[in-house]
Amino acid sequence: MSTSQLVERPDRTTRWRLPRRQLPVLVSLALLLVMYGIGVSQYQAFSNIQVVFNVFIDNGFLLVVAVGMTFVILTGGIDLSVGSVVAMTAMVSAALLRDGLPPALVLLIALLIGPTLGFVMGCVIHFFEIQPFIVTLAGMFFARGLCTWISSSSIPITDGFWTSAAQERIRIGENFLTVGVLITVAVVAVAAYTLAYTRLGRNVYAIGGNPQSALLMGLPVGRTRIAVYTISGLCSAIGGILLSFYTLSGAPLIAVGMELDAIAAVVIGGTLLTGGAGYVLGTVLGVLVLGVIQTLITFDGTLNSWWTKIVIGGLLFAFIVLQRLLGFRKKSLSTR
Amino acid sequence: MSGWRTRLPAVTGHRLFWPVVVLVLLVAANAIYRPSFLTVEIKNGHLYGSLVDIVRLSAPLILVALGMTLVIATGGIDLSVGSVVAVSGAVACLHISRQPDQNSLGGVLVALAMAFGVSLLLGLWNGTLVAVIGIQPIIATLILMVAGRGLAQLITSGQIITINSDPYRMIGVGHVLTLPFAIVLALAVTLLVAVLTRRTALGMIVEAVGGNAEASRLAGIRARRITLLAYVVSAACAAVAGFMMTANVSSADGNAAGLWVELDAILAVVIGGTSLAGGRFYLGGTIVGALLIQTLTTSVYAMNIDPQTALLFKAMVVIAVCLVQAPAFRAKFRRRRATTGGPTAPTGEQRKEQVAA
Amino acid sequence: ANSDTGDAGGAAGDDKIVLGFSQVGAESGWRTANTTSVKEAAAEAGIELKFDDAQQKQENQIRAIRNFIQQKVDVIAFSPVVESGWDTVLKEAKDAQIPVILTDRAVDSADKTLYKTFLGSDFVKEGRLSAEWLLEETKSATGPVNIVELQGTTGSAPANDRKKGFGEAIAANPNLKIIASQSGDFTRAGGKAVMEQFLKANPKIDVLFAHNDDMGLGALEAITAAGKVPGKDIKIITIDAVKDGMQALADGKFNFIAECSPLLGPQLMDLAKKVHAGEEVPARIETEETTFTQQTAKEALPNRKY
Amino acid sequence: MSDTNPVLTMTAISKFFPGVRALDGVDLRLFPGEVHALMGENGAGKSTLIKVLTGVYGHDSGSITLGGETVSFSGPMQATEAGVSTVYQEVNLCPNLSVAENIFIGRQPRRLGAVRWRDMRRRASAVLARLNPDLDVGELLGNQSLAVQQMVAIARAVDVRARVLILDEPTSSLDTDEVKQLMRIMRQLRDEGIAIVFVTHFLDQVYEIADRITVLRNGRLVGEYPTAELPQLALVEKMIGKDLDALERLDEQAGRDLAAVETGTPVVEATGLGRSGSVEPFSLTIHRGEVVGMAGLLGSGRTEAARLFFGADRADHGRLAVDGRPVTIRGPVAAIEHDIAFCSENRRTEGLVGELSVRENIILALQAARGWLRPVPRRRQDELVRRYIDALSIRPADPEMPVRNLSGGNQQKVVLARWLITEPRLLILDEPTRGIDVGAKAEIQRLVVQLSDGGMAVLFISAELEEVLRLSHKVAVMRDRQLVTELANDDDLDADRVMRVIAGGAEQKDGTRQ
Ligand SMILES: Nc1ncnc2c1ncn2[C@@H]1O[C@H](COP(=O)(O)OP(=O)(O)OP(=O)(O)O)[C@@H](O)[C@H]1O
Ligand SMILES: Nc1ncnc2c1ncn2[C@@H]1O[C@H](COP(=O)(O)OP(=O)(O)OP(=O)(O)O)[C@@H](O)[C@H]1O
Ligand SMILES: [Mg+2]
Ligand SMILES: [Mg+2]
Repeated sequence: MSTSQLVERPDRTTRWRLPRRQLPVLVSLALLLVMYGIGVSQYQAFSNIQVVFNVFIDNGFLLVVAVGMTFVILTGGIDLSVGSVVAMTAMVSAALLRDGLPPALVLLIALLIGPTLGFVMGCVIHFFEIQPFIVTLAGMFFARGLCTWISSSSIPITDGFWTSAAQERIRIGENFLTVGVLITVAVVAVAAYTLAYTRLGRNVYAIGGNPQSALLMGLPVGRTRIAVYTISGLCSAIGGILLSFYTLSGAPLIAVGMELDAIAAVVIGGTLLTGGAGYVLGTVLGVLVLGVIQTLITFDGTLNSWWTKIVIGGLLFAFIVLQRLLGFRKKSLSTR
Repeated sequence: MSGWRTRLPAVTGHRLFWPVVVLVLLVAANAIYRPSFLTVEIKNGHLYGSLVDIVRLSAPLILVALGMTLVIATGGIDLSVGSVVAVSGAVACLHISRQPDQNSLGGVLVALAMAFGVSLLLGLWNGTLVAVIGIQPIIATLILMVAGRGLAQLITSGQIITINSDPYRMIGVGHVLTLPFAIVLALAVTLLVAVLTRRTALGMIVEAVGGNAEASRLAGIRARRITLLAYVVSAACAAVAGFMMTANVSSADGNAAGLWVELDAILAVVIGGTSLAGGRFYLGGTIVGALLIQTLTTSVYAMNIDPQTALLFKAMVVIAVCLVQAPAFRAKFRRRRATTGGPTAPTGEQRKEQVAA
Repeated sequence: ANSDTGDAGGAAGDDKIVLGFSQVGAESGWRTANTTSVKEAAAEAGIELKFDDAQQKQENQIRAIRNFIQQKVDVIAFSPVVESGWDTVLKEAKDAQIPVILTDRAVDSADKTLYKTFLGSDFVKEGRLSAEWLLEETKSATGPVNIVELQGTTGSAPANDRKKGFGEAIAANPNLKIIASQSGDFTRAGGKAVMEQFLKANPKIDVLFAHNDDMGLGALEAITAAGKVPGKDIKIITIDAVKDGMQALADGKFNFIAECSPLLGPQLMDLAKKVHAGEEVPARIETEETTFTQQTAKEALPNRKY
Repeated sequence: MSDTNPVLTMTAISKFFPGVRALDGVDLRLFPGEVHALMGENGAGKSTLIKVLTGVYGHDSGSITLGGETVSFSGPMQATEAGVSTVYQEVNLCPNLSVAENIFIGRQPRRLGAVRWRDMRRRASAVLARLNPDLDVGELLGNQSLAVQQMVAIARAVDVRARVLILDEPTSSLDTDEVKQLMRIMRQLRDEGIAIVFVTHFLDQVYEIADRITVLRNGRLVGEYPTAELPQLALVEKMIGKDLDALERLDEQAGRDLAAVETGTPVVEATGLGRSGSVEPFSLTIHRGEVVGMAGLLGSGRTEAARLFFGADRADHGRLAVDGRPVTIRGPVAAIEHDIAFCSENRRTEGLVGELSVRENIILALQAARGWLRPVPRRRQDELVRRYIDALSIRPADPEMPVRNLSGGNQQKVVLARWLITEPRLLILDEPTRGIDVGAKAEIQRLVVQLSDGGMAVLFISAELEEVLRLSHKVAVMRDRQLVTELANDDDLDADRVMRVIAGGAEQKDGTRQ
């Protein structure tokens, strides 16, 4: 009955290993540069710095939304409501401004609605253990329904604060950025910091790695889970404000399908949908990839509607397969 | 009496109890709004009535959702079904529209075969990306979701192809033995899938792969092949749904056919009790889910709910279904009831234990 | 010609005019015909076309316009997805001295100098024309006339405007009543599904007003299946006049179509040349459109292009 | 000791799962400064009792007091905050985080709210150094072996310095040295006044460290005894509720006759089989009715070598012959076709499909081999499953129970049953007795003997040398991912000699067969 087990442990330093964790992000970056290079070599105007700036200007709100989505996906969840929440925020802002509320108050209200909805969805997901897909799908219907309920046609924004925020150009030499881009950069920075340096951020990764373990390790699983949906709601709300800057209006049908773009950006950026692995920087790259694909197609200017779709699909395919082949040689650790 | 006591919790505790209750409530609400909602009559030798419409219109959704159930059971998801619907309808209608005699059965069959073949290829494509190359399903199928619709429009040149073919129309609006053919077809496919999965070992094998792919591989299951197969089946189901949808209006609209059907299908699957994480799947549940969703849509029309608020209505019902169906929600409800008397049932904790398992 | 070398606002004639055109998408047969018309007209007029498809997203369209500005095209034209929200990017175009032409749909900018002209149909008018025909038809009717309406996609400009135009005009006759109005999403399947329920809910429907032909065609099937005769038992009014719709009208299944012509191409190229040359153009140019009854449809059908 | 007040008491705890009474009126008293062993067979309710304590499960009746106050934790977070620190049975950590983070997550060192990574890594190294000196704490945990993961879990729990420390089978994957380290730390903590609950199936370890023992059987409390007053034999009898003849008999069987089996063509013959980056090429033959033991340190490559036989990983060197005929094994499917079976050491990730029932898990491999078109008839399934539930005494004996609800040891038996019903000719067992109670361990050992007597070839991997020596005809020793030697299990082979070989002693040359 005795157990004499074995002594000593061999030196394990000889084992071959790769810095796998950051690799997908690096590969994305490299492929993005290649794509940009192709654009520059094909179209002269592509080399303007302003083209790069435009990618940021035109995708800022998507980026902010995708950053929020990154939090959710890192926990292994998903948030389908983002597109509708973006539209709802823009719609509510436009409607309130039209009714003559002061811009500061409008901003406050608009920035509260998204997180509140996110919070409620998070609570439902956590306490009633309903799958995030369904809860956020209901949230998506709800927010979109609210948009058309507020107004079935678009509402222009004429408020002075909004217009100046929208049309202010921050000159950098010949080129310019918008206020929206600065806000976007700030959101990205805060998000990256949160994920890397706060307990909340690290708990997000832990839950994505293995929720049961996280629970048994005594981490605040429920609180964190609710927090990520709230954060996603907040990001969507900020995205909605940015979009209302961008379009100076609220339209009930805007940002339809944005959730798919956001999810695509997050995943292209190397984040695992099962959760637990990924970076905000990857998401930034993912959004840029989508933006550059769109820009390439516009610059080309010969594709008709269906070819546009097919080419977008084809470029996505090429990018993802290349990333896959270069990035993960071995099946990356699955944490189902 | 005692039989009642023991059977009642078994019924209310059943996975499908609450979705069915909500379904019945929806129908009841419609009936109150307009009593003739429940009327089913024979008109021109066909069954005719709102209820028949609901079942007929949910036939394509049932098909798509069946395929989706298998994909989800393997732990995946298929966003491209809507595009496959559009492509299959487009190919079939294009071929028929080029026939000198659109009513020739042979021509229609060739068209169906061609469209079915193309769809299988699309399914194979999805399956390859997921199972062989190892791309995450949502992204792998997103590619085809975007490109496939482009493909459908390419096939139709962006136009709506109108056809005038009685055999083809049959698929969408025809009748056999007073029953709409679409219902019969959906029923047949359902039976086929049910037999294929439950009378053979396929169902269990799919569940094993979805539950733990690596363990299944080590148990000698060709997990990749099964995953691939699921996507092919999903595309095949979507193809038939595509025939139905285009035959319903005798025209192929590359842009609108099957738009957002993937969301409805996923919703149906989840309402039916299949987890998006993969593993156990429930075909019966999926069908109830699909019926529920179609009833919801039809209710909006039938009760003439203002289109501006229709989405809010839909959101409310979806939330209600999910809440009432969630074991955790019911457990909370039950506990409260239990404290005010009545025996404590030691259930409801199931979910929590799964978390800890 | 290389678009990159053409400088903004440069003298006409030294090079091919480059026109950047941003289309809404390809969401309907109407839209596709519109795209084809623009492309063909551009080729014919010797204008280099930079075509972009926005996939029904305003974001994409704004992006496309920005990129046109970067590429320094000579003229920008676009069919806005929604009415509002264009000021910022149009200002950028104005600063880059690139003239802008709107097609098909209007924008609601207060600043009318942001674009040169708007070429397109008047949706409100289309709704009104439909109503006027109906008023004429039902002049002698004594009892109430029950109308059901199939709306376009909720929130879209054509749906809003056609509903508005129609609704306002029929107010002239208190007998006319819209008893049900529901969105059919501009699709045949939608039109059919909604109409099926309309038919079951309302024993007496006299008139169907559909915001486009496709929904009308879908509804047609539902009406037939319910054992009623379209065009007789239920009068059908639609908008657009695409080929299938015209056929139905000629066959006596529809009763009236208000045309909404997608063939804007030649007019657009004309305008592009004019604004590029710096000529003044009227701020609003309506598409040449007409209406069709069963009789006129029969005559027009053989030479319809779309 | 008992004159002080208990720090923790659990009184009359009952816990029902649908269809299972996991705990029925169980008491547990825990005093500061003691190591308290919680003993019982697989499925006795040990892990459940612990999970009830920390609030993972609610309990149906009974009460818990901690430090004199009645408590009822809603979850592990509350329990941790109240000073109850736990290592659960199945290693519960996050594979996607680094080792350091796994130790510190939830209580990372911070400055102004920002996690101080460098500080954390330094402290993690310090904590781990007490258990295992050479480990890069920046590595992903998922890349580490089960043993390392178990140590990380222990390090995490130990570092908290709680009032109560609970260790549910912490040593199942550890080697002797690591166990020693752990014991040292446990003593140290005990001396600091911490109360420790210790669950293990290794009786030696219990007698080495425990002050008192609580025994559970079938969810009921058998009793609480001071270790000194309960002889080992009596303990086992209390645990299994019957006497121990069966176990004794097996002990005699040590040393088996190699010559008797080594005739004819080997069932499997590996020549220069290897996989770059994982196992150096090695040769090994296994005959009909032969049990080949594999010994070696943790991480020496036993598992990886075994996986090559089964095609779980594909070999890139060498050849494999079955019955003398060369075969290519591309994957498990091919291996199974050649009647090879493989019981993975990692039952949770590589063995079971948690959601499926016991029945489905058991017939999975058989069904896979038949193909999906030919389902195993339901009657035959029931019969097979019933037979093996009985043979391996899987508890609860309900074939329709989802396998994830079974206790750890019973899950292991399910995996074993899966392979036994395929009637393989070569059965590869990787740590089949890990986490299994004494009784069941003896059952499994007897089963191995029985199967090999019946002609089955067995490749037996275990961290317990006694077990290997008792069962095998010959022992293959691995070191540093090389097969260094094969030792015939004759009379002069003993644990000491094997250990010398493993340690790289002189034996290597002259000890080689032939
Ligand atoms: N979540 C659950 N649902 C249903 N039954 C369960 C669940 N968890 C445990 N059980 C049952 O409770 C009983 C006690 O299990 P427990 O895990 O406590 O055993 P154990 O003493 O830890 O055994 P082992 O030594 O094998 O780990 C077993 O019969 C088991 O099947
Ligand atoms: N140097 C190392 N660095 C990281 N991981 C290692 C190292 N050596 C071994 N491992 C891990 O340990 C696991 C077990 O090692 P292996 O299968 O080679 O040994 P084993 O003798 O079966 O040990 P065990 O008893 O732990 O199963 C391997 O799968 C590998 O992931
Ligand atoms: Mg246990
Ligand atoms: Mg091992």
